[in-house]
Amino acid sequence: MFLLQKEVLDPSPLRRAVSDPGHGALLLFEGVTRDHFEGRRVTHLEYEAYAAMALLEMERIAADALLKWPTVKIAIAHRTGPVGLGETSLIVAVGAPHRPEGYEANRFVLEAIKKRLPVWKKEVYEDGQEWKANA
Amino acid sequence: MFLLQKEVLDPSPLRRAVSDPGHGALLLFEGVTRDHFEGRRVTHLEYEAYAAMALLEMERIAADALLKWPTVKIAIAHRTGPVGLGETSLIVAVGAPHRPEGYEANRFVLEAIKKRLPVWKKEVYEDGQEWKANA
Amino acid sequence: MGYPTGMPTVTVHYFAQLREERGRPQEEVELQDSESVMDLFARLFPQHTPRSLSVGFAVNQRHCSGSTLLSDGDEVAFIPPVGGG
Amino acid sequence: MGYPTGMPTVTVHYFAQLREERGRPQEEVELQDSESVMDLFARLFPQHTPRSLSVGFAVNQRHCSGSTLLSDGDEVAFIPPVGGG
Repeated sequence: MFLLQKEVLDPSPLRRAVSDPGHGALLLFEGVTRDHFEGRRVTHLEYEAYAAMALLEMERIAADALLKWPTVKIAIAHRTGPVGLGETSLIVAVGAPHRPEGYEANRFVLEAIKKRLPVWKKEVYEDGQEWKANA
Repeated sequence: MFLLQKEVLDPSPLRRAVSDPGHGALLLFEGVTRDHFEGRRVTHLEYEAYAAMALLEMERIAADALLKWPTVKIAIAHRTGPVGLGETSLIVAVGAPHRPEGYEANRFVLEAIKKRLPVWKKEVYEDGQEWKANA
Repeated sequence: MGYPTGMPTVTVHYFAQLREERGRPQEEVELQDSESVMDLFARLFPQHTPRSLSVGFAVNQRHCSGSTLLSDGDEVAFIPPVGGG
Repeated sequence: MGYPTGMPTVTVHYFAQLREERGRPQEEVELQDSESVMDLFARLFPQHTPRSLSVGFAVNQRHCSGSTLLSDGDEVAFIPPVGGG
């Protein structure tokens, strides 16, 4: 399951999508919008996506992870448009037979997203705004 | 928040307990009961706890993690009694300013739980039962 | 040395296979002189050694070594290999 | 060599600061001979170098190097440093 949506993200469908009777571990990462960046107060964020390619990149990233951890299941959802403080902008869900591959595959997917997913973040401050790239 | 309960585990209150306006990452681990162990079909599991000490150990494990990652928040819930297949037996929730400490603290807590938490698991098979220790 | 008015006792908790084997979840046990938690285990489960079961120990709800000496009123638990998670 | 009946064109997508600077999210652009995606960027944003913006490239919805040659009908995107997550 790979989603890009303007609506609030709900982990439940992703959780279900990666469930499997043979799995013992479920790892859920949520990226949440913070209230400050380097001391500046953030009022909200806006995500812009190259939507068609972003969905393809989610599939490609998951396929790369499955080459390394063939027994896991992966679901990814990213929010677009304005996102309020404390809201979830990204969910990476990984179901796995055992915990090590759960943690590792989840982290692998997240790092690839931060690097490759064609999505851009604008931080809106009380006194301005800025496009913020991942470090 | 540290819980030991017979009722079905719900991640929502743990998620809330580790939320913080300064956090950008939320890591949720769920341990789920599998349908087999080394080829034997499991019908359900039963967890037995040394309840008073298990809650103290959850606090001690979280305190150890906070020494290493002072900015995270941690919540732990473990189920006791009979647990059906595919149900969640354990939740470890970690909120963190950034993802690396989120993943690391969550994994640290989980490994400590597997080693130290005074909780025992009986696997019930179609043709018998067995107390299973963590590897 | 005076004689104590009551023998020193500890409460012992059993879990998992040890509870099943013992047939009860806990009991009061009178202490012997300078008895460690491992000594007490050997006395209550002469058929086992702690090593054969990989059993650990807790006194007053804290993990401890087998050489920990017991005192009147202590809460003792024998900890078979745990399986939480 | 015959003359083509229509000039080869590509669709170019702009995002984030490049979209704001360009004032539109996409447009059709006529290709020049043997033009790479980096050449096209230099033609459309002469005030920038790809390196100064750390801009990357995608052709037909796949990340690619700047030296990728463009063909009629390609979907081109300039990819400023991403910020998803």
